[in-house]
Amino acid sequence: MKYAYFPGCSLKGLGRAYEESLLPVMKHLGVELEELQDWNCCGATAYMAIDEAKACVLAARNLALAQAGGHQQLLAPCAACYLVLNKTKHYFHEYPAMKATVDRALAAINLSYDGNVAVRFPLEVLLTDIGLDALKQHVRRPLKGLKVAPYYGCQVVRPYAEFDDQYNPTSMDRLLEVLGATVVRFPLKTKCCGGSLTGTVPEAGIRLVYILHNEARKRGADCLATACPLCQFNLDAYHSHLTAQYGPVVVPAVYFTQLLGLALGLPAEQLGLDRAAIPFLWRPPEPAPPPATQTEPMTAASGPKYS
Amino acid sequence: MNPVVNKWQPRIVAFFCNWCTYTGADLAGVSRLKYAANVRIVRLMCSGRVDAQFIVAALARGADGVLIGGCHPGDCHYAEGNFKMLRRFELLKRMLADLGIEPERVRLEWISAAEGEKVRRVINTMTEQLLRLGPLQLPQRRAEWDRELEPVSAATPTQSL
Amino acid sequence: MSATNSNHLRIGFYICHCGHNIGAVVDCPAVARYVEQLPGVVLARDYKYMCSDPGQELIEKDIAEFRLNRVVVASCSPLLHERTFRSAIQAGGLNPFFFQMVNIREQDSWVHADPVAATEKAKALARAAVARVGLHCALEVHQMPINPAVLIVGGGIAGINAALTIARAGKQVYLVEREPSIGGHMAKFDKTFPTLDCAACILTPKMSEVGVHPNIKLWTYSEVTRVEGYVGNYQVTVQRRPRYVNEDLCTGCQECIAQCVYKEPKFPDRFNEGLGKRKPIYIPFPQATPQVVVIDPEVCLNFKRGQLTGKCKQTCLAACGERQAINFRQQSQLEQVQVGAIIIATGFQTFDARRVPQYGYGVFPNVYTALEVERLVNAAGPTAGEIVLRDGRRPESIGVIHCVGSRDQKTHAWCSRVCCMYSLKLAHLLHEHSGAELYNFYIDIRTPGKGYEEFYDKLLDEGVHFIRGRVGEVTDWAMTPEEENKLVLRVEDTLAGFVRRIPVDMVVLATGLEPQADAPAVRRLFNISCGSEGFFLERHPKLAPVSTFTDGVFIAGACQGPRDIPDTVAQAGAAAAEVLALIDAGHIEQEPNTARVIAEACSGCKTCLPLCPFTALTWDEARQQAVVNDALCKGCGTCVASCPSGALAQGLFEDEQVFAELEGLLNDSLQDTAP
Amino acid sequence: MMLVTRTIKYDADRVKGFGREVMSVPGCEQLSHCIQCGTCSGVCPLSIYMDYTPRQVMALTRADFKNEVLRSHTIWLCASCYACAVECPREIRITDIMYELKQRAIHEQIYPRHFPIPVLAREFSQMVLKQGRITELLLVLKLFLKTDWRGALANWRMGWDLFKTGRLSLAREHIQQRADLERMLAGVDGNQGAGP
Repeated sequence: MKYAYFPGCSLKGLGRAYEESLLPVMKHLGVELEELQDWNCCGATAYMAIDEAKACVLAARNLALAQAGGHQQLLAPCAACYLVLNKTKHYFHEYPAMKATVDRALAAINLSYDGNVAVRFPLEVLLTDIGLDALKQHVRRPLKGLKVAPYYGCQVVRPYAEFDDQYNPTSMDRLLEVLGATVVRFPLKTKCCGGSLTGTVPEAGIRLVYILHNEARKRGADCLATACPLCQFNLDAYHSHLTAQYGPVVVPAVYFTQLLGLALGLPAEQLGLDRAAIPFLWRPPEPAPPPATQTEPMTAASGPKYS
Repeated sequence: MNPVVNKWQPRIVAFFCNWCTYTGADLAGVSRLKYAANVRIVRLMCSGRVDAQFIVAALARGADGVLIGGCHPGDCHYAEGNFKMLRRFELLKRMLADLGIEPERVRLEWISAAEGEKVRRVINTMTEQLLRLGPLQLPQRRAEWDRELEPVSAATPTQSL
Repeated sequence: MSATNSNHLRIGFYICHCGHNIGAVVDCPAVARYVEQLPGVVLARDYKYMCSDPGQELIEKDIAEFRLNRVVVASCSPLLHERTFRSAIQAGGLNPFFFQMVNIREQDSWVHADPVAATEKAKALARAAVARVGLHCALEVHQMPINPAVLIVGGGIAGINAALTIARAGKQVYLVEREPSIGGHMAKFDKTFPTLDCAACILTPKMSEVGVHPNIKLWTYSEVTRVEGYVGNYQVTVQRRPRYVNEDLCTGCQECIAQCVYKEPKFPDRFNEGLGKRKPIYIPFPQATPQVVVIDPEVCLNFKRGQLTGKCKQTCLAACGERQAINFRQQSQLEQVQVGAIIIATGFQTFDARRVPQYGYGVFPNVYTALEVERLVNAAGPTAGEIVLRDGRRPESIGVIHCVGSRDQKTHAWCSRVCCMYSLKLAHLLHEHSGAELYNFYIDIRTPGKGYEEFYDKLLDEGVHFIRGRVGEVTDWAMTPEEENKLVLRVEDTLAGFVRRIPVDMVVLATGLEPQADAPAVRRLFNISCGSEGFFLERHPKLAPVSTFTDGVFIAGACQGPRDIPDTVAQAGAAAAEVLALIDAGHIEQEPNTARVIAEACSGCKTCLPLCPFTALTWDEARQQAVVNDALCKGCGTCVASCPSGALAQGLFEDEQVFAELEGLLNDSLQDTAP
Repeated sequence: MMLVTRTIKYDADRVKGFGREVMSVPGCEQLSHCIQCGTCSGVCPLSIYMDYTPRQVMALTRADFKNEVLRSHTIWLCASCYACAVECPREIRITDIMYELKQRAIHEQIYPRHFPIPVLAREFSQMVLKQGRITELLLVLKLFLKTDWRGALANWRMGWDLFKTGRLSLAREHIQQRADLERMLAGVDGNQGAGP
C-alpha cells in the first residue's frame, strides 16, 4: 500500500509527536508513505476567512502535486488539512466557477488537477484499507487495563468525512478495542476543543477544554485519545491555565497513533510520548511469551491512579 | 460562437403516455417548474402506442429530437406497454444510427406522474444536448437527396417518408 | 395532408385566458388571430374562462350559428376539462369526439417564463390540434356492467368507516387487514385531541359493528397478493395467514391463554410498542375484533423456526376442550373475490427515532417515542396508566420534542401535521398522570382545526412550558449538580434569545408520520402512483383527493399523506361516496379508444396476438385473421403500433390523426403569413 | 439614573441586497430556506458567548442588516466545528456563511481593533502567501505583538512547556517554489463574492 503523505504545518511543529508516531506505525504495518514534494500549507480555517477562492487554490496545489506524482491517494493526518483538502475537492466538483478559478491558477504554474485524488484520513486507512482483523494480528502488547476516552474532535467527521458517522463516530472506538484497551462511553467525542479560540478568546476556548477534561475524568478515563494536532495541543498545553482556573488536570491527551504504536510493541521512546506536558506514563504489560529483546525503561502495568 | 447558430433553437417532439409522463408534465406545470420551451408534447394513451413511424415522421417533418416518456418498468397502466416500446426503441436506435442520425436525438425516459422535476430536467438536458448537436434539417437533407436522385426519379417517383 | 379535405370543415377555435394563468404569459388574442387564418377554421375566439357556463354556452351557440362541425379548445390539461368541453359540444348537437383540446396552461404558460416563446408554442400546439381535428370521426361511448362488491384494504379507522358506509348502503364489502385485529393506530391511542374522548370508547362500537355486519366479510391476518382486471371487474386474491386458531370455532374465552405452559407473559407485545409482554398464544388487545386468539409460531414451544414439532405439552388444547378451535396444522389459505371497486386505506408508520441519533432513542432508556407514551398513559397499557419509566423511576420533569423526523431535509421534508396536537395532548395527559413539569420544544405550533387553538390555550393555562427552539441534543453529561443523573436538553430558547440547558427525567419524541415500508409494493399491486415522498398519489390534489389515476381504485386516510382522525374519517366517507356513485351508476362508460382490425389489411401474421396482456386479441381460424374483443381491450394501442401491415387502428388515436398532429406541430411555414 | 438605548431598527438601517448577495456565494445558497428553529445555536459550543446567536445572524443576514452582522462578535467566535451545518434541518452550511461574513468584515475592515481573531487570520494568510507554510511560533509572536503583548507574558509557562518538550522551533518553515505561489494566486480574483 502506497500513499502520498501530506503532513501539514502542525505535524512539523506543535504536533510533531503525531508524525513521530504515525510514520513508524505505518511503516510497521507495511504502509508506504511518500511525503509530497514541496507541499504548501493547506490554508486551514484561517485562510477560508480571508478569501475562499485563494484558500481553495492553495489547497488544490497540493492535490495537483499528488496527481503530478502519480498518486491516487493522499493521506492527511491533520484534521484541519483533511477538512480543507476535502472541502476544496467538493467545491471543485460542485461549483464550475470555482473549478475554473482553480484550473486557471494551477495552469499558471504548470500543474493540473482532474478531481480524482482521494483525500484519506489515517483512521480510515487503518480500518478500511488494512482492516481490523489484519491489525489484530500485529498487536504484540495489548493495551490491557487502559481506559481510553476516544476524542475525535470536530473536523475529522464533519462535514465531509464519509468513513464514519457524523453524530456518533466509532472508528477510533473499534480500533482501540482491537488494541485491547477499554473504551469509555464519551458523549463529548465530537465536541469542539475550542480550536484557536484557546489563544484568542481564552475565557471561551479554555472552558471548552475544561469541559472535555472534566467529563473524561468523571468517566474514569486514563487518557484521552486524539486524532488532531490542535485538539491534542489544546488538551495538553493549557494544563497550567486549566489548573489555575478549575483545579488540577489529570488526564493526559495522546495521539491514537501513539497508543497504536505501544500496542504494536514499538519502543515508547520512539513514539514522541515525551512531548506531552501532562505525562502519559502508562505502558502496556510485557507480553507473556518472552521475546525479551527490549526492556522498557518505565515500570510496566503501574499506570497512574485517577479518581 | 457564431451568433446565427446561437439564435437557432432546437424543436423537440415528445410522445408522453397519458397516465405517467403526461401527468408528470402536468405536475411540473402545477408546481410552476420552468423548462425550455423547445418541446411540443403529443399525448398518447401508452408509450406502447408510439409507432416507430411516428418518430421517423417527426424527424422527417423537421423535429431536431424526439422524446418518448413512459411509466417506470412495472408501473405501466397497461401492464407492459412500456416494455414493448423499449424493445421497439432499441431496434429503431440502431436503424437511425445507420441513417447517420445521432443517437442522442431520440431519447426514451421513464417518468412517473409524481416526477414533475424529472420532466423539467430531461427536457432541459435534452435541449442543451441538441443545441450542441445543432439542427438535424432532415427535410432539407431529404430535398437534397431528392435532387441527387432526380435522374433516377424520372423512372420511379420518390415517395415521402 | 390535413388540408386536403378541409373544404367541408368548419372549425371553431377557442383560447382561454384562465384569468391570468394563461393570459399573463401567452398572448391569447394573437394566437386566436393566427389560428383564424388556418385552413378550415371559420372562427377563433379568446375568452376569459372557457370552462365557465358562459364559456361553454358560447361554444354551443357558435355551433348552431356558424354551423361548426369541429371544435378546438386551448386551455388547461385535458385530464382536467376534456369531459367538460365534450359535454358542451354534445349539448351543441355535435358528436362529442369532434373535439380536440390543447394544453397551454400546465404544459405552456405555467412552465415557460418567456411570453414570446410561450406564445409561439401555443400557436404550434393549436396548429397541431386544428390539423388533427379535421380527421376526427364520430364515435360512441361503450357501456360496461359493474360488479357492485367492494374491496377495502386496511382496517384502521379509515377502512372501518368506509366499510360501514358502503355496507349500510347494502353493498358487499371485503375488508382485508394485515394484523390479527382491526383498529389500526387509533386502537393504540389513549385519548383523542382536542376533545380528549377516549379513543377506545369511540372506536370499539365501530369495530364490533364491522365484526357482525352481514354485508362485511372481514379477513384479518391477511394480505392482498394479486389484483387483476379493471374498474367494474377486478379479480382479487387474498392470502390468509395461519393464526392456528379456527376463527369460526373460537369464542374468545381466552382460557387457552391462561393455561399456556408459559405461566407469565414473556415476549415483547407489539400492540404495546414492546413496553409490555405477552404469551405465545394471545389476543392483541381486549377489544380486538375479531375476538379470536392468535398463536405466534416464532415463540410457541410447539414450533421451531416456524415448523411444527409437537414438543409442547399443549395445555392450550386441553383448555379449549371440545370447542377444538386450536389447530396447529392450519395452513395459509387463498381467497378469490370479484369486486367492482377498491379502497386502499393502508395508513402510515411512525418515523424511526433511531434515525436522529442526537436525541438518544435506544441509547437512553428514558427517551420514549410518542406512540410508546400513548400506551404508557393508557389505563389498559402495560403500566395501567402509571407513568413509570423504563428504569423504574417516576419523572418529575418531562421534555416533549416536536418535529422529530419532520421538516428536516435529512429525514422528511414535510410537516407531519398531527404531531403538534398529539404532543399537546400527551403533555396534558403526562401532566395529569404524573404531576411532572412539562416542557414542549417546538419550531412552530400548528393548531389549525376546530377547537385546536383552544386546546393549546388550555395547555398554556395548565402551566406547560413552551420553548420555541429545535433541541440540539439530548445528552447525559452534566455541567451542574442538578443535571447529574438527568437527561439534559441543550436548546436555544429562540424567543428569549439565549441558549439553555434543561435537565429532565423523561424525553418524549414526537415522531412524524411516513409512508408504510411496503407502500411501493402496494402501489405496484394496485397500479397506482406514489408522490416523491412515498405517499399514494391522488388524482388531483384539490378536485379528486380520494381518486387515483387508476379508475375504480380510491385512497383514504394517512396512506395519502399525514392527517388526523377527523380528516381521515371524512376522507373515508368521501371514498365510500365515490365508490357508491360508481356502483349505483350500474355501468361504466368506456372511452372509444379501443383497437380494431382492418380486415382487408390483416395478413394473418399473428404478431399482435402475444402483445396484448388483456387477451383482447384472438385468432379467428375461419378467416385466418386477428380479432379484437372490444370488451377486453383497454385501449393502450400497443398492438396498433406493432402491426407490420398497418391492419390495426385505434379510436381517438388513428395513425393519420397523429401524423396530422405532427405535421401541424412542425409546419411553421404558415407563420410568415400570420398577422 | 437608568441608561436606556433605543433598539428600534428603521428600514434605512438595512443595506438592501446584502442578504441576496451573501446567498449568491457558493455554499451560502440554502440560507433562504432558514426556518429560524435555532438548532444551530442549540448545538453551537460557542453560542453562549455570542452577542447574536447563530440563528439571529442568519435572520439578520437575510434581512439585510449588514452592519449589525459584520460588527457582531459571533462571526469571530465561530470555531468552524461544523456542528451547526451538519445538524441544520434545512441543510444550510452555516459555517460557510460565517466564513463569508468574516471575509466581508475583513475586506471592509469593520471589526474591533486589536481583536485577535481577524488579526490571526490575516497574519496567517500573509505568512502562507510569503512562505507557503506556517511557523507556529512566529505566528503566535506576531499575534501577541499586534493585539496584546501582555498576553505573551501570561503564557510564558506554556511556552516553557513547549520548549522543554521540543515542540517549539524557531526554524522558519517555507516551501522551495515560493515564486510559484505568487504566480498561482496572481490570477485569482480575491473576494469574488464580496461587495463593494
